[in-house]
Amino acid sequence: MTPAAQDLPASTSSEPVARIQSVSRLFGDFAALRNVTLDLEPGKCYVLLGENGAGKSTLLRILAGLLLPSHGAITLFGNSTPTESRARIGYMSHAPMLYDELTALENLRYFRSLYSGQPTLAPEEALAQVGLDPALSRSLGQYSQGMRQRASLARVLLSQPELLLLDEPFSNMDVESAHQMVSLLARFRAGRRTRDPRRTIVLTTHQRSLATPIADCVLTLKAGRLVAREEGTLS
Amino acid sequence: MTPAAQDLPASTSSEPVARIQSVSRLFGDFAALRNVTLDLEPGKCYVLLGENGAGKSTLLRILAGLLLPSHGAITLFGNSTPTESRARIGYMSHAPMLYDELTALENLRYFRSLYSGQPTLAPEEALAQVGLDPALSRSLGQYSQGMRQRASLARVLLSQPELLLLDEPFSNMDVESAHQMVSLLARFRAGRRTRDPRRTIVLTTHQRSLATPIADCVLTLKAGRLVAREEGTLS
Amino acid sequence: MNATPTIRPGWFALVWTHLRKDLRIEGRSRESINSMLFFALLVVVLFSMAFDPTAAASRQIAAGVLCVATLFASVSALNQAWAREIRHQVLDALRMTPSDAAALFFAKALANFFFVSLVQLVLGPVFFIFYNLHPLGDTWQLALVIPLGTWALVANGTFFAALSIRSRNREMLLPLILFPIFLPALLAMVLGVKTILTGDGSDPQLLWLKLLAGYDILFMTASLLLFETVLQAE
Amino acid sequence: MNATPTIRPGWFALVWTHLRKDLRIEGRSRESINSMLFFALLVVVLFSMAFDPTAAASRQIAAGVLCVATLFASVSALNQAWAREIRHQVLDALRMTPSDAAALFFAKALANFFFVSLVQLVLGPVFFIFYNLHPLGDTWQLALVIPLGTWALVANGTFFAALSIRSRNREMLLPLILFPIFLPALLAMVLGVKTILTGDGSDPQLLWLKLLAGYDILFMTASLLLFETVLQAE
Amino acid sequence: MMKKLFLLTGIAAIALLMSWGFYQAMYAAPADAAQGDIGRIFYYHVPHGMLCYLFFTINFVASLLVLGWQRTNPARALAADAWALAGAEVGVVFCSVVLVTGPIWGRPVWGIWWTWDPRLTTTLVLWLIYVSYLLVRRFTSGSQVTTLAAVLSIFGALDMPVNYLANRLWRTQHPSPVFGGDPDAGLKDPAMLHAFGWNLLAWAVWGLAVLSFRVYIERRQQKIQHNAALAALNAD
Ligand code: HEM
Ligand SMILES: Nc1ncnc2c1ncn2[C@@H]1O[C@H](COP(=O)(O)OP(=O)(O)OP(=O)(O)O)[C@@H](O)[C@H]1O
Ligand SMILES: Nc1ncnc2c1ncn2[C@@H]1O[C@H](COP(=O)(O)OP(=O)(O)OP(=O)(O)O)[C@@H](O)[C@H]1O
Ligand SMILES: [Mg+2]
Ligand SMILES: [Mg+2]
Repeated sequence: MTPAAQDLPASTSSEPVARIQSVSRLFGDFAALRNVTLDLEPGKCYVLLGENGAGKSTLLRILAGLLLPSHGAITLFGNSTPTESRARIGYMSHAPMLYDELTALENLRYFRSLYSGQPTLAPEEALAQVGLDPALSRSLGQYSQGMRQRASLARVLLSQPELLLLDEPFSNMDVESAHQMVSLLARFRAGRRTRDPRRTIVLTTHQRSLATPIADCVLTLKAGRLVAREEGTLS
Repeated sequence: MTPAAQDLPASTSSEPVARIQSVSRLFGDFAALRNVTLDLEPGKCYVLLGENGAGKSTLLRILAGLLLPSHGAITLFGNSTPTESRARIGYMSHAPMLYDELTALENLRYFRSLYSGQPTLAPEEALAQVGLDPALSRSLGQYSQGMRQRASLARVLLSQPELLLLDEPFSNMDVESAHQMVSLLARFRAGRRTRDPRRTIVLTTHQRSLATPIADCVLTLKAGRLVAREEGTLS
Repeated sequence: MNATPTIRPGWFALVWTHLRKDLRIEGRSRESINSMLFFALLVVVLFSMAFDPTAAASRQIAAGVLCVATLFASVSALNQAWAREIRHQVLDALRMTPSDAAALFFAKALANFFFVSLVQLVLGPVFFIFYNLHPLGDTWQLALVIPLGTWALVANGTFFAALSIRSRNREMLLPLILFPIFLPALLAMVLGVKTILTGDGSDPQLLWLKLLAGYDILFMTASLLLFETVLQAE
Repeated sequence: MNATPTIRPGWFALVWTHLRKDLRIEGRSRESINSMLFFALLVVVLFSMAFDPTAAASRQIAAGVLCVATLFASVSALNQAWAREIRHQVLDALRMTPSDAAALFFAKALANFFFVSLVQLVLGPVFFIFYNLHPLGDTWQLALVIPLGTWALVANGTFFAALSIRSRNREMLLPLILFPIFLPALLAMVLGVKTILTGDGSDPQLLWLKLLAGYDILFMTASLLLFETVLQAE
Repeated sequence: MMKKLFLLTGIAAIALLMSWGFYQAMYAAPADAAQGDIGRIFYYHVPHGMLCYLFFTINFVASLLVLGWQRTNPARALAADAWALAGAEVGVVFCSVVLVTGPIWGRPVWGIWWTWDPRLTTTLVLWLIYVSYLLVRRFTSGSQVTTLAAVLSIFGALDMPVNYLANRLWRTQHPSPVFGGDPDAGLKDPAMLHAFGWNLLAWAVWGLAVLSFRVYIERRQQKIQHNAALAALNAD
């Protein structure tokens, strides 16, 4: 249904990857996001900061098209129906989003076959990138918290998404691994060229220092509102 | 069944709170902990570091008496059957360990009544300590990740445990809150005196810098083995 | 096996603490009670559709339908009995408190008994209408047989639900353990109700009733004694 | 409603991908098939115990018991159908792939049909023994009526299981939605089986069979068309 | 070598005993006056019925030991657990034989395969309980399975006395007890008694042999796991 990624004209950097226009999201009568307006420019890495309950995860889920805004509009890749663009988005949440009963490799093979007609990484390659042994015969249910997180990241990398949404990707990782992840993300963003305009990243974290090496722009949410925006240095 | 905490003679600092003697824990034929020997001295704060899958959570669960060692012995408060000492231990895991359907206050009231015959904090007091509003009428299921973690900490503080086990207490907290937590823990350990020998803390974290202010001893696990032990400065 | 439950004065206060918590949670959403009601209703409709009882035969199978409907309606509720405790490891927190495990079990069983009985009270009249029943025996005995049978179901169900929650696919495991053990009580219940509905006087000594009472006492004792072991099984 | 499932050549490959994954997971533990088998056995025992069919009446109610037993045995399995996908938000990951939702649904329904049919094959003989049956009608028709009825059950069940998983107590919700919708098919199935078992020749034109087939086609089409919408419902 | 010889002799002895039992049942004993040759199924049905109590009792006692030793002596609890598992497995096999031979016998004698009388019902319940016991053991992983299975076994054992007493307390379609029932019951024909005794002995020896073998395998499995665990502990 969605045209394969390579057939698309590379988006020129003037046109935003995602355009969020005064988006609000209510749960019952509680407002998790209030009137957020934001354009995501291609090729940049955004870091979302904010206290617990500020609405970071909610914003990511809205970007992923898994949650609809209560008010406002969202345009992804110039397309206003979020379902159409999903194949070009990779979303990693708190949960691993993989089958407990299969090994990491089996999980990835399965997911790859759902991305037919689109260039993907080889599952072994994706696992190697995140530092998991593809030959590991234990099923995912027996992995530790951090190993699961890596497997989950591998799943996201598999489809080589143009927009990568990561919800606290470092939260359960040891410092060493977290640094590896950051440089992996940096490499991912670079793509084959020095800076691929088709690799945009949005990530949330509480460990600001970890993300600085790749952050182009730091956004701060507070009680559902976007209260600050600092352009970082280009790495 | 367990005698109330105040009836016990305050443990003299020579006698360890917990004595772990060459403890191993297997899951199937995978060794999550190997031959760990460790004495926890009263009134100290231990920080457990280690890569993902190193066995930190496993060690905490064994200390909490929720998991039995496959080999080796564990003595808590001079008692070798872990179930007997549980009331004197507070354990906080990745999961909130509270009912989603009740508010934080209702949850805490319920748990308090299960610690009858033992001095406890007032639920409102415990919530105030962790920075949650006791009057919040939303039920726990609607809290954000970090708010849940605070509520969970409040539950643990409620029973004023002599041994406090915290599994990644800061992992989903924003930096500001994490610092608040650390000073809260410092105050908790101090008790009414400058340093209460009946307040021992063990916590795991990947953010070493956060824990340094209160750490007396940093332990490093690697692939299930205790590979390093640095005595920190006394705060 | 140091699991002798100590039934001290505080024990019932503890039971009440647990029970109040369960009732409050249920009262807040009224989810399981509502769905149980509707489910039981569906089962009755389903059965009367599948069996199309002619007036004469209906009296014969009505007892069975009533009991089986209760059983199925309860199983789905019993499966949820400990779900809340499992969801975020609340059970681990409970295990760490110094309070008596048997009280926790007893409170849970009471809460479930309360819910199932409520469903039966609402469903009873519907049932009688659907099956064109007017009992010929001593109706008051129904007020003994049904609660006794329900207690057998609920107490065992609560116990085995706690036993099966540790396993991977627990929703499926509960009926697999519960049904075989509950079968004798079910049979006694069905036959007891049947005797009353048909009024054939085949059971002047209330044998089925006594059997049910004996079953209840026996299994309840075993459950109270063993619950601590089940809860603390690593 | 842009959800017209595009049945291209790749579509069946996709179905096979999903199906293989489900069979692999199941084959690894063989848990749900084993427990379903045992559960179905228990249900047959339970019903024949609760209804104690005398030889003459048994033929009348046997059809009902068979169908209802299948129904209950399946519901517990159907409830688990999407449990794996829900557990760690795998479903969200699936929603984000560009692959066709209808294929996912069809594969799940096929897997469930396979499991339920296996159970029926094993259980059939036991059932005949307990009820002392030897069918008087055209037995071969059973090989049509039962699979058609089962497919109605399984396809609807898979669809509504996907609908109900979002709710909090989903285990209870499924039967509440499924039963009312399945009732017509159940009735057709019961009457079809009954005609065959009693051999009363009351249905020379295989009316029940045709009804079942019609029901299957109608609901299957609706499910395939609407599944995308259900899956993508926020 | 000696061990092998011993084993072979044992197997030969059991085989011999069982063929002798078969000869006794099929040729030596007279056919039943009322039932004819189908009555010979008695020599299989009844010993299996009696022996399944034996194995379930073994399971029960072993389970009690598991619960008793669990905290104080885990190694011994593990050994008891092997006996409990083997007892349940062999018991289920014997009980299955009863449940298969019963209907085969009932069909010609009663005209029906099955009826819901107390003896038949409780036997089926007994079988179901122990099958569910085995299922629980398969579905639950980790060290908790030992405890949970032991608890379940205690509930299962509660059904055994009911099953035994079923045709003593109630009037049943199933024949009333031959042994330990009315004083005038019992096998009158000494040839029949003979055949019954030999078969009971043969099946008992056979069952116990299978049980021991099963325990041996389970213990070995445990030992292999233990060694694998030690290896895992000491690896790198
Ligand atoms: C149809 C299923 C049947 C089942 C489940 C069944 C079950 C049992 C069991 C469990 C026992 C052992 C009782 C004990 O040692 O106390 C037993 C014994 C016996 N069975 Fe059956 N039986 C069945 C059918 C039959 C039939 C059809 C006959 C013959 C007409 C029969 C004749 C006997 C006799 C004579 C004994 C020995 C009685 C005693 O010592 O209690 N059984 N049966
Ligand atoms: N399904 C829901 N129902 C009701 N309220 C919700 C729901 N999901 C989120 N919320 C509320 O929305 C607010 C924002 O939640 P969100 O998960 O986006 O926070 P967050 O910034 O990711 O916080 P954290 O850092 O703790 O993960 C919270 O107050 C939370 O209680
Ligand atoms: N129930 C279980 N079954 C099988 N293996 C397990 C189980 N629990 C833990 N493990 C394994 O034990 C090892 C240690 O796990 P543990 O959760 O203690 O790690 P951790 O140090 O807390 O890691 P993290 O920082 O990722 O939380 C991991 O390799 C994990 O796969
Ligand atoms: Mg979040
Ligand atoms: Mg951990």
